[in-house]
Amino acid sequence: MIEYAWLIPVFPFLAFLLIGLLPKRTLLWENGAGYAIAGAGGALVGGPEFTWLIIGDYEVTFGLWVDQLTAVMLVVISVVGTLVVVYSGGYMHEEGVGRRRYYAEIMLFISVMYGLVISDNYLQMFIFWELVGLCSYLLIGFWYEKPSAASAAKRAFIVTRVGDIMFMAGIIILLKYAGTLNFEELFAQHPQISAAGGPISKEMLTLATLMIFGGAVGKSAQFPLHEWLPDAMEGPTTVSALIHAATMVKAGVYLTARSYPLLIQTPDSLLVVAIIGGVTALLAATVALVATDIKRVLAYSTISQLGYMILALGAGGWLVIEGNEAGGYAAAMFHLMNHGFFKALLFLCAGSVIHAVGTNDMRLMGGLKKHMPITSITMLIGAIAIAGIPPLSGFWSKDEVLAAVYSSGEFHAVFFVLWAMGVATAFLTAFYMFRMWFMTFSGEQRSEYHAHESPKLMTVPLMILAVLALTSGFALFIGSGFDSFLEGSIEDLGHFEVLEPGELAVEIFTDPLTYVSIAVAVVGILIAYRIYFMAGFDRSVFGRGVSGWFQKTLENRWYISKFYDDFAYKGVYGLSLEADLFDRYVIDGIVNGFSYLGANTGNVMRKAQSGNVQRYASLIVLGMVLLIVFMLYILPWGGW
Amino acid sequence: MFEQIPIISIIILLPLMGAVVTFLLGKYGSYAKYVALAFSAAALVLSLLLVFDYQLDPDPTATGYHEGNGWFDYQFYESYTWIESLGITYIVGLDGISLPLFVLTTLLSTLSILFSWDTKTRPKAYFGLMLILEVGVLGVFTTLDYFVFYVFWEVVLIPMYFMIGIWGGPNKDYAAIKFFIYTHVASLALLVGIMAMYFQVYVETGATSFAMEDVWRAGHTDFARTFQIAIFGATFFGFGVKLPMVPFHTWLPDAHVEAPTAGSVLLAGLLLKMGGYGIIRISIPTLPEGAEALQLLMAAIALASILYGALVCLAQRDLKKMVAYSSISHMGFVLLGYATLTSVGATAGVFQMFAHGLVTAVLFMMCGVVQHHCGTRIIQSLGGLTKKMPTASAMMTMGFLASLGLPGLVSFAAEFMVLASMFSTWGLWLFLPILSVAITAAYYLWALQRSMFGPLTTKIDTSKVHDISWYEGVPVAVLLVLIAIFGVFPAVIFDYINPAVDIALRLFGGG
Amino acid sequence: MIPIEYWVIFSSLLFCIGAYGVITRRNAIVVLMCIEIMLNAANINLVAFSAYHTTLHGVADTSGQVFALFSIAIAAAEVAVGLAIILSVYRRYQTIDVDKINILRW
Amino acid sequence: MDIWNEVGWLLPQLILILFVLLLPAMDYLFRNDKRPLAWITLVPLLTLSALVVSWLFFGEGSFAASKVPYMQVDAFSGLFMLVFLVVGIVVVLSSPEFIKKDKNQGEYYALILLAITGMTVVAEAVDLIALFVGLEIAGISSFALAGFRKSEKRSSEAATKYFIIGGFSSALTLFSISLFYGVAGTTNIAAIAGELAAPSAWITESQPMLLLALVLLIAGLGFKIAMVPFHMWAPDVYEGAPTPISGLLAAASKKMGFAALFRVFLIGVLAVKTDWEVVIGAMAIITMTVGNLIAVSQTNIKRMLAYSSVAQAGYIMIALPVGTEYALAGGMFHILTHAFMKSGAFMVVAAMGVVMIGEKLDDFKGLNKRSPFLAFAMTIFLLSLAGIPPLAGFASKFVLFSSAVYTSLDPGPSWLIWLAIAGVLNSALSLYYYARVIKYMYMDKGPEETVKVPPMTAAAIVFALAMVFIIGLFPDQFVSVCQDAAGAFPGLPFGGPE
Repeated sequence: MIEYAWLIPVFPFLAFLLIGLLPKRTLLWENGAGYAIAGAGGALVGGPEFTWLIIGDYEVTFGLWVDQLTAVMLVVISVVGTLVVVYSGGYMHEEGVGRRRYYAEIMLFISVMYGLVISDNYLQMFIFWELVGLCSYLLIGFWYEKPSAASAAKRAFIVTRVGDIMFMAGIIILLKYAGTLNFEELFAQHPQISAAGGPISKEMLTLATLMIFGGAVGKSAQFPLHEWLPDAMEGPTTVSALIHAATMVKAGVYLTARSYPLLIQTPDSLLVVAIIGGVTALLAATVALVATDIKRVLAYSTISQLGYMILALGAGGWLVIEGNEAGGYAAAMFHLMNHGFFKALLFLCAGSVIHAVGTNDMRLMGGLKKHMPITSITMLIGAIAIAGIPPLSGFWSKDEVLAAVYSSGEFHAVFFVLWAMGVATAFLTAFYMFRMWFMTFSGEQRSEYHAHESPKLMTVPLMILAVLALTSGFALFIGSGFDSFLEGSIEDLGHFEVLEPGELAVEIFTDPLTYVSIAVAVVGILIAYRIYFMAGFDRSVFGRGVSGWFQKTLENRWYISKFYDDFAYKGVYGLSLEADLFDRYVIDGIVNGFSYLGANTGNVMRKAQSGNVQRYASLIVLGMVLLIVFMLYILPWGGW
Repeated sequence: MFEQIPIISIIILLPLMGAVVTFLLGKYGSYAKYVALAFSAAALVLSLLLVFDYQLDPDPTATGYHEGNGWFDYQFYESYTWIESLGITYIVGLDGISLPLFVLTTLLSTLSILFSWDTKTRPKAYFGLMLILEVGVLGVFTTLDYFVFYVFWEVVLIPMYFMIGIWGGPNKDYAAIKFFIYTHVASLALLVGIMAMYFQVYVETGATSFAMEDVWRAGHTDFARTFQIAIFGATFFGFGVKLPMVPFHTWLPDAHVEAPTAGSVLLAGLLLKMGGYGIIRISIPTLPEGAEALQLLMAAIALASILYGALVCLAQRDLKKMVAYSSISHMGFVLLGYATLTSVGATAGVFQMFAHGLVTAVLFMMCGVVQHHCGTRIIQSLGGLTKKMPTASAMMTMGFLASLGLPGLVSFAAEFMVLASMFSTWGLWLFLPILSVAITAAYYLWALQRSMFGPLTTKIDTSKVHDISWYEGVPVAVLLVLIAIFGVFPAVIFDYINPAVDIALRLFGGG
Repeated sequence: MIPIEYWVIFSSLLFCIGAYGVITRRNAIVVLMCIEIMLNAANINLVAFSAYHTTLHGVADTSGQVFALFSIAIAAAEVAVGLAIILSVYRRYQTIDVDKINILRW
Repeated sequence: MDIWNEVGWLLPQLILILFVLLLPAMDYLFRNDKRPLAWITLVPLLTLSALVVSWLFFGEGSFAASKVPYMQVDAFSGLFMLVFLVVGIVVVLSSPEFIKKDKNQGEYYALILLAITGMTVVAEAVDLIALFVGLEIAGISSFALAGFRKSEKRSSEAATKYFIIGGFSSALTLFSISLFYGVAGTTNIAAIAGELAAPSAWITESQPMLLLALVLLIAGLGFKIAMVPFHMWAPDVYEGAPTPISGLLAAASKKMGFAALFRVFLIGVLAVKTDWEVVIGAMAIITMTVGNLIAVSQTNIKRMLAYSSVAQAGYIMIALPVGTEYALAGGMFHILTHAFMKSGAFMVVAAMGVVMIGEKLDDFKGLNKRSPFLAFAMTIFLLSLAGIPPLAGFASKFVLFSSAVYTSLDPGPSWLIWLAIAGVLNSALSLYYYARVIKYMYMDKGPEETVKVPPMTAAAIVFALAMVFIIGLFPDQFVSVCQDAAGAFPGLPFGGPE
């Protein structure tokens, strides 16, 4: 069975080819696409291998690598992918002919995303890594006539490419020292790889892992390369749900998790990972507080949650090294899965709202509850899940993340700080999610629109996702538990102690930290309720004094975006203009100077040719005199 | 299959005959394109057959196979004495380095001729010159005698001069003469280098031969170090200007901006490759100590070309000029690969030439399409063209993506390998060239955003703009398919290139 | 016997006078005459060196004198052609002032 | 036939002189159509060149050895003779149409033959007396030829200038010869070398005189080859003279100067260690550079070609300081190819004159439309002059420059490489103005009406064109003949590959 895993990406790819290249516009693209994914999702690992490239002694072979980590990703991609394609049937209905391009690109994306997670070496992964970036680019720019969409697509690609080149540098470093990029061969060398006398020095390995993590920073929108994700919301909401919430942005987390055998040899890198995760989580959550665009709130929320996962991985690495525990690692992937479901749900709900209202601006919504009951309820479920209220899925995973970070504080004090930031983030998350829900669904209608519930094609996927958001947390207790399942993928790294599901439940509910996180979530919801649901709160206080300054900063996204714009336009573009001028006037100027000399010296010299024959004769005499002088004086002086 | 036939000479002669026929058409000038297409297509078909006949693991005893003994292993080897008194022999042969470029030449020539299907002004001359250009380039890639090499090398200049000068844009006079003289100066440096090598061989061994192999045998171990450095400098300058390398690149943007599309395609697709080919075929194997001494210079120039070229691209307003500067940047990768003097790097360099040939042809063709349909290539005047020309837009997007090194398309493998070899040679200097990957993405996507996406432009009359014509679409489509195929299966070509490069670099100890 | 140097100095002076005349005189006929003076300066040299040959080189040699005869003949031909040319120039320009004959320049 | 035995070695000159005497008389035979005169003129030229070719290239029927110590028949003189004869053929072929309306056509052809006679004498001269006589025969005939169009102001002016400077230069040459005679006591070039090699007290004492003689000789012969700064007459004369005559001057008369220069310097003055290599080398570089630089700014094609031949003289001069057999062969090879391409280019201009197009650069605009043949021929000649392979000019420049490279490598002096580099850079510079003419012909718009090139002129051009291609593609034979010719000079180091 497992040898047919290569078929997973092939089906969607065939769908892509069919949709993209068949001339007739048939229904095939909608239904066929859905079925293709369903079929592919059903298929499950080594398959055909072929040599892609030979770099010196290393043969880059395309192969398959499927383990528990991959399985988690496959589940998320298949489920969310299928549902999003079905949902698109309703959501993109008005696009007409453009749907063909849409479905082709979506299919291509799903195909290469599968390819990414089943790759068995870094280079193959990098190839798919770039290709998902390409699909993201194409889909963000789906409405290319909108200048903002075209611009956002470009930004997304370029910013993630900055991460990608770091990833590439990391791969190159590994290739040189380890001589292979194959996961199996690379990880089999653990832990000798960086030991004294090993192929790679500690410093180089740290650099390599940091560079690889740099790829994750770009793709998973971590600080400081996170600003492309909110901009990417210019694409269709389905795209945001699939690519920018559930799957592609998780690729960075997946990459970090995949590189665990390398990362845990370099605690310094892990520390960087954890700090970047923590900072990102908090930073993005603060911006989400003031965002008024419903999709941007979700985008910042996504960044923040990705920060959680990265934080968990970073902290989890220390747990693996010092505590022989894989809790953080499992927590991150668990959160990844849960987040995939509830965030896709939230995005699709937002899409449903936007579909009905025709705007993204929450200030123009309100009171939608009565028009769109299914959407409002499913979205509420999503919001509760992300806020971390038990027993919905978000609670379980977020709690595991925070617990892991807290317990790694034992080994490095900075993790306590990061834990505190995580808790603060949990509070903020609960607050802004409910702010969003209240602003959208409760209260009075704030502008003219004729909203109605979305068609079945859209609401059914919402309901399915809502069920998953409600229940996926319980995966923790199925069989021998999610953690022990996932630990299978890093079992080589050491022997881990795994709790039985029952013991785990007991541990969770006897730990005071659990109640801390529940408490902050509830408080967050209540504050949002006070401010955005109950009447009579004067929100203008936020605009004054210190909080006014703070709000302005947040509205400007901590000026990070502006900084990048300035850097790009004034810095790089300015430099390029200078370079262009330099090229035109200095380098080419020298060339033209020579040609000017060549073309015009003659103009001066030929004036000597006055037409007067006696002038010529005197020049002959002068020439002879010069010759004599030359022979008698200059030559001996020159040493001849 | 071709053991008994002088197949390479036939392939070189085909376009020449085509050119003669074309010029003799008289008042039937409008049929020139059919003649040109027929002859170039015939050359293409033969060259493809030749690929299948090429032995990856040659049987040394078979006829037609030239026993290399450390020089290159050539197949389809032919040799005829030309000028006996000077030791000039017409020798042709193909190995893994020249074969891809050879096929690229026949391919791009055929496609360019098809692309120029609606040329109305002086078609006889136009298609005739294209064929002569093909002859010159084919000669450069196959000849194994310095003198003949130089002859073909110079023959290439003239048709290109005419193509720019007659069918060029508004500033064609300046561009044509600049191209002609600038590259001619470089050729002359090469000529001096060739003469010096020829005589040095005579001084040392008493043999008079312009055959590359003889010069190599006499020279690669025995030439004095200072001599090697000087001559490497001369030939490197000669080849480098063609490449082109910063700061001797300024002829290129001017030539491209003014040249007709097919001319640009051949210029960037083939002529630039001649420079890269010369370095790996002549400079490095024959003058190894020179190469070693000037290794850092090569690397510095390559880095400058890569980064500076990319940076200047960002500032361009003319789509075609941008693509032209991007060629400088991408050919910098070729040079960087060579500069490492490792098997990996040089193999990647050769592959990058092949890849760039395919990709840049697409880009220039798309610039031509835009020019043809919209009447301008100024990026600021364009916008939203996807609405009017969706197919063209898709093709252009794919071309740009291929050029910015998207994995799965042909350039990526080459660039990756160049960077990898760069790292093994110079360590963390890697971060300089790798930076250009981001800049490259930036200028391409920005240009795409401003020209193809966004609202439809109002600065030009778009009422008559329609999608790509068939004769423009077919060549681009063919190239895009090849770009995708070789992007997914790059090893196919590496199998050809790598053994030959290993021979070229065998003096440099390992890959 | 007069030292050979005297002859050489004399002929050189003559030669310089001729050259000076060619460069400065405006009249084409005078220029022509000055060229003749220069040729004759050379002839004097030839004859003188021939006459002093025994003194200078130990053997007699008359080829210098023969040469002088040749050059006199050549000078005559030159004068003939020269006068014809000056005549035709005079027809076209109505002057033989060499300063004024300068259509062809630059 | 005792008499015949005595004068057999003078056969070429005798034949030419015979026709020189016949032609003016013939003028009266052909009252209306004077073209047969050209055919008659071609008789000796073709016969003699056939003889020379069979002698030089196929080793059949060598010429009788000279009976006098003044002249010597060898491969060197044979090759130069061939050059003069061939240029004569080209010039004569394109003349009848050009001078159709002129009077005194018999004299015209007679003078051409006489000039060629003088040149052949120079080619064979091994004695300064013969050399001078030859120079003057050729010189005086060409003064007259330059002024052949008496009705034209420019022609008369050209003749005047040519005559004044020519006379002045021959005075310089003669004075120089007289000094050589005085110092060395002989006029035989080889004997002079012998004397100077083993200087007597007198020679040691008269070094200043020798220096003066040398400088005067450089100036006198420099005038013939249009070496800077003795070149000033050339553009004026080439422009003013009838175009075929400009061709004769540029392609043949200048080569005569080189024949003299090679003989005198490589045989005679080799022993005078006044370091003249450096001087000639510097002058070669100056000559080519100045010629090319001024050529760039010309607007008249004949002037442009004149400056271009100044520059070509600079290239050929490279052979002198290098001073090896191989260099000399290169120099002569370039002389040979230059004869074809430069005379060819002038004949194209002549043809344009015949069909009333004019000789300004602007007149070339759109020439391709008017006469594709002329445009193509001109393009090939110009590209060949610029040294673009596979044309003749490339082959000869290659041999020439490579001799400098070779000698600089072994045995030196190494500065010689700068001659090659200067030559190479100048070739690039020259491409600028050649390419501009090509641009005018093919890329610019001009008058549209087509013109018909007269058949004889066309034949001349086709002949030159064919030779440019043949020499370019199969230089083997020509190089070896040039090497044979250079081999006629005793005592030169070989300096090149066997």
